[in-house]
Amino acid sequence: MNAVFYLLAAITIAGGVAAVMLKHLIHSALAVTVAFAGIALLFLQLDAQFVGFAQILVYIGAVAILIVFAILLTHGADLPREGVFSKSWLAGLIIAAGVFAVIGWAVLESIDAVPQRNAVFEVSVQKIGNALVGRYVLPLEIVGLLLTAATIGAVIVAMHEKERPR
Amino acid sequence: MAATPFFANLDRIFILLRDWLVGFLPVAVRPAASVVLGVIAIVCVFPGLFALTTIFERKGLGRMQNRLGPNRVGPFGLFQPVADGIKALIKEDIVPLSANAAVHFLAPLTLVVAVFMEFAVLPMGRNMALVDMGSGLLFFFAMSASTELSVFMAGWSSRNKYSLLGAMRAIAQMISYEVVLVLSSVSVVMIAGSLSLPDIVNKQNHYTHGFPHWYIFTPWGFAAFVMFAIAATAETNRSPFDLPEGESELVAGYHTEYSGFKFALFFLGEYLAMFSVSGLGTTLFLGGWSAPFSFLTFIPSWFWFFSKVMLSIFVFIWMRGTLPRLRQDQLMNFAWKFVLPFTLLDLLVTALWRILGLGWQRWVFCTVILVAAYVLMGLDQERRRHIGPRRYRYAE
Amino acid sequence: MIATDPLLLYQFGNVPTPPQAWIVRWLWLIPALPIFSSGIISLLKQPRRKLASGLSIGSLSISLLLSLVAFAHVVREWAGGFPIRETVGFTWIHFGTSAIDLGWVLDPLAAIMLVMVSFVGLLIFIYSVGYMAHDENFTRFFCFLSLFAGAMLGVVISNSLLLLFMCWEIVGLTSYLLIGFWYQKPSAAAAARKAFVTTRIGDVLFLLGIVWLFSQTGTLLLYNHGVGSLEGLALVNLLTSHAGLGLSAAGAIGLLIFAGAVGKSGQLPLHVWLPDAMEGPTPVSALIHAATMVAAGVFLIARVYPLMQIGAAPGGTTASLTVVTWIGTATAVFAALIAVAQNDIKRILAYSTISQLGYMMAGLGLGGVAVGMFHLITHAFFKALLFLGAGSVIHGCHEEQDIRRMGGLRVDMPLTFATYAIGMLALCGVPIFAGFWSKDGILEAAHHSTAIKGPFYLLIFGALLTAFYMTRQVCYVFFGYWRGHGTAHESPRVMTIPLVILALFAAGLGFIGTPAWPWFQAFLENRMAPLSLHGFAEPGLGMLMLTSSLVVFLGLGLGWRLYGNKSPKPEAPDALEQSAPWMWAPLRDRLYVDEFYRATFIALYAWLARIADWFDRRIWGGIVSMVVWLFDLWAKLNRALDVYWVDGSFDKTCEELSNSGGLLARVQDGRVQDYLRILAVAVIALAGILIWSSRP
Amino acid sequence: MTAFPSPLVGYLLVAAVLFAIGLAGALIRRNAIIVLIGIELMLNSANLNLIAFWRFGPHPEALTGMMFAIFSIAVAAAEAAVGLGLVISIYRHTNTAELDKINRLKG
Repeated sequence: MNAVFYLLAAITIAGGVAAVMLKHLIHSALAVTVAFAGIALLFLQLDAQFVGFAQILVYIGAVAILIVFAILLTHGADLPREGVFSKSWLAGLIIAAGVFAVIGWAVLESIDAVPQRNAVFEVSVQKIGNALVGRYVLPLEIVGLLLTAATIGAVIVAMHEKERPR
Repeated sequence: MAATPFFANLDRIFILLRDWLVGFLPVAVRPAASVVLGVIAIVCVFPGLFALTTIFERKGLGRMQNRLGPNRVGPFGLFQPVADGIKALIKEDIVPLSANAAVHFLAPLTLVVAVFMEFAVLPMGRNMALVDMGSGLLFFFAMSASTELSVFMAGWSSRNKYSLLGAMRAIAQMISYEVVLVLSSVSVVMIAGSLSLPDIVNKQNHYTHGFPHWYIFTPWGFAAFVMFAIAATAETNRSPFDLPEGESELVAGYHTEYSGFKFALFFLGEYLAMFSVSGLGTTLFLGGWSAPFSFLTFIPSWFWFFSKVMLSIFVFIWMRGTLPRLRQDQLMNFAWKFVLPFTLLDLLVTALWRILGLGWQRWVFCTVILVAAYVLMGLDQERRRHIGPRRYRYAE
Repeated sequence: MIATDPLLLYQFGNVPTPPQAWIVRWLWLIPALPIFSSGIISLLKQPRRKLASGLSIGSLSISLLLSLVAFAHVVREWAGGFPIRETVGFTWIHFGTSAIDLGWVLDPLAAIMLVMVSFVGLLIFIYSVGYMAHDENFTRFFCFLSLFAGAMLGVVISNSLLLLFMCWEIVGLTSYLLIGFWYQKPSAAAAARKAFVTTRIGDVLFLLGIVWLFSQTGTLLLYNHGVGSLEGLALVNLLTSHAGLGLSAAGAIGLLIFAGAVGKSGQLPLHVWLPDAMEGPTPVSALIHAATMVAAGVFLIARVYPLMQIGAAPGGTTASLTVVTWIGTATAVFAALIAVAQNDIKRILAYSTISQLGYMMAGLGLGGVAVGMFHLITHAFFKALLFLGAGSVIHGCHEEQDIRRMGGLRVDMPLTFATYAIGMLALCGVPIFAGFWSKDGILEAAHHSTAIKGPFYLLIFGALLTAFYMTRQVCYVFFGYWRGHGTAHESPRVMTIPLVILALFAAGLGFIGTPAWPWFQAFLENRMAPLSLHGFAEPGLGMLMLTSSLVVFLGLGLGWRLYGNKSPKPEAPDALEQSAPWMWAPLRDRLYVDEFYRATFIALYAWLARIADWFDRRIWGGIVSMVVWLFDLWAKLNRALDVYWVDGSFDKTCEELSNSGGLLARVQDGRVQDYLRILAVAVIALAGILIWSSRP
Repeated sequence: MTAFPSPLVGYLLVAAVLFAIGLAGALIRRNAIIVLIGIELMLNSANLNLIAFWRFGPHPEALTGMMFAIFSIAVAAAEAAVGLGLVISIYRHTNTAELDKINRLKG
């Protein structure tokens, strides 16, 4: 526990809150990017270099871009007249708070049981690679299949429908 | 040829300089101070190089187009960048009224910062990488992927249709070619077995009969390098892939609404991206800081690195002087129907190269497969080329 | 990849692997190239004929070149006194603690077969270009043919029974596809099915043998530097474990594997598919059903010969080898008998093939690998020659296959006649032709066998019959005058050139295995072969050769006496039928084997099927219809109840239900966020309960 | 600064907060894209948990948590692509990306 952690946690949470609360969708998207970056930095703080950079590459480099593209393609940049929050926003907020309470409760309940290992485990990219094509090769294949399916699916879903003859 | 102490010291001169400077400080802050010094060096050297390159480019382009280029400021116009810099600094900073001021302000900053980060992992000489990360290559790509968002921020916040269109084009193009950029680098990773850039250079720093083991001198490496070069050109929005700022269509693309120092930052970011991607290409395929012949190893490693980078920059400029601009659909078709499949095939060929082990067979097989694929795919592209109405499916 | 030289391994223990000749490491290319080209051809469209045939011929030519290099390599090692069996292995699948290894082997057996298969195959490929020129499915034909050649070469080089079995099954599949190539003909489709099912019977037993062998030895590699299943300790263990019926495990496994060979090589009693297989195009008959695939059975026995031979006293024999001998002998005579009374030119050759395969099996059983394999190689050449000649004849006579409707072709088709005659002489075993030396080797082995004498006399009788039926066929086809329709014409160059090449080999190939210079036998058995005329001076050999030549000439004379230059009308009864009708009828009807199968096995199956059908209809069907009736009754009762009693109250209930349903439906309102909200509430509840209940 | 008995608890609480924020975003906003953003946040907080447990857990050499995080990132990318594709497609059909107005399966 040190200052860096608190700083990063603050940035991440602030980014998340801003993403959820900001009226403007593009601002939300940019704010969520901050949250993504914060999480990536938290990963680095946890000595998970590879995952951290992968997080930046995937989330900031791809998902954030996808989100802004989607916003522009759905004309989401224009503010809606009815307001941005749904009618039942209060219930949603209460439920989210409830979930947080339950998770926090669970964490604090198990404070004595949580592991205490502090030694740093050096993980090299080679080890990750070997694990990926060794013990985890089946999940890797499945993820490959999933990504292929998702690519094709996304293209088909977002493709123009052929104009029907009238 | 054994390196004499003089040349060895020359090779390490920057490291020695740093250690000397750090030596004045208390022990506790020395590690931090040496990092700071490295950062300062990068932040100073590359913008300087940028200034040099602008004049170099303008003069060179002038030669190619049979004109003189700038020749008013200083001898042979050499102080032109200084004049330009001063002009950019003192110009009025105009922000459009309807622009989203905060985002408009942040866009060039994040761009330049992300691009500067890329230099952190490049080994610019023997033991001259600022940080030797295990996953340095991934870091590089993570940073270069972050620049896309800055481009979007610039384009969107300007509230200008040309800016937005330019940004969308740029992002579509960068995403398309980034895939190729990453995949063509992966083939190097497969052979080198490391994501660490200094490691990759060390793997190439061997000589047989005086010739280096650079990856460009293998069939897969050559193919990957060509694909990498194409993707790098597109990634940096350079001609012939400079549609995002095609001035005849879009005024100037996503930085239309920028002026003064912010514009200069974009300009700087663009050239820095060019340097960094050249540096990466040099590191991955051209042996980084290693000398081209074993009898030249006495020359300092940083000299080789920077000469190779400058050589790539010259190729960039040369292409700009030679090739006309592509159309958006051509660009996309080229990326997805030729470059990407070929890069994927090259990955397979790299795997084959690795499986076949030492021997003459792998040279024959890999070369034959790649050449055959290139010819067949080229013929296919040639056949599909037809003149007809344009279809814009990606930007509307 | 495991790549070690066994000799060095023995000397120094686990030494760093010495370099292996590149041809051994790249041996897999030989089968891989044709298979690869087959894959490419399968993607081609129908009109790309040139490309298809070019691809398959080109790939097989490269395979042939590589095979020659491999052969030269083995010969060089042999001449230099180095170990001549080199293997390359790799692990295919791990499961638990055991693994399945695959691999290939280069030894004299494989080298010879490689050269033979690729060479004969190449000639037949070239021939097919002419023969199939007008077929609309030309590309498909070459696709199958290439696949076959690749798989057959795979059988030859595999060092693992599993790999061998895979290739073996691909070979069977392509055989099926090619027999049924003209599937529009019902007879072709039926023949393909028959071939597939019949060989499957043998293959199931073969697979059992493989599994048994794996469970006994824990490896499927045949040779693996002393720990393969055919080497050293594994073999001894197999010999000492008993399998019942007085057989050792080695013998029983050997017999199971032999069952596979019986199916593939058309041995009695599974020979019935081979004559029918002649429905396929003639090049297919030549390549698959004469020269290579059917010989795969013989090759398989030669490959696992140690399994059969282990436990035999010097000069003695084992139970499994005796079985092989007797089945081979019986097949040889039996098929020769049937061949005497057939009228279809290809069918005669088919029975002749069965008969010769019987000779090979008998040779394996009596005299060892070299004797059987020598006959296999010579037979491959002259039988391919005969089949291609027959194809040329059929082509020239406008697809006529009945020998009674031919005649006098020696004038119209001189080249075909000359080559066919050479093939026929080689098959009959006329001295100095290839068949003479190889058949003589088998007879000599039979003569020397001290344990059993029966096969010798039977095989001599078979030789007589062979000469007789071949003379009969040649007389019908090439002598007399033309009895068919239209005019016959000589075939194109692309078909006759392979004939000439094959004829050269059919005439001269025997000289690599004469008693004076038994190079072939020595090569296979890894000893030196001096050239000395003393080979002929072996006691009894001269006598034996004289006897067999006499028998052959007797057969030739008999045939000429009955059929020479007669040209009977196509409808007229056969000369033999006139002189011995009681013998003719059963022979013409192929000794009723098909009828016997139809009356027994097939009838049994039909009967079982009928019983099952009856059960279905009567017993199960009856039960089902009773249940149906009961339900029907129940439904009728219910309906009455409903209409008169329940409906009123039910309507009311429905109304209530619909109202409450409407209430519930409000939960499912199509709003995603509401679902998510409910989900989250449920999570809170469940997690709360969980934590609460797990509190200490 | 030892507010927590173990650093792990700090990371877990940050993850919990992020998860709650993501859930809140998914529940209270009307725009489908924000809902997707919220879901991404939740996935990220789960990743944070995985990595934190990997870092402080007893068997880091097995790399289990890290592998889970890597796969989770890959799956999340696929999810984002398909999800946003769906949103765009729905927008084309109904001309809105507001979830309140999209409550019918019929287009």
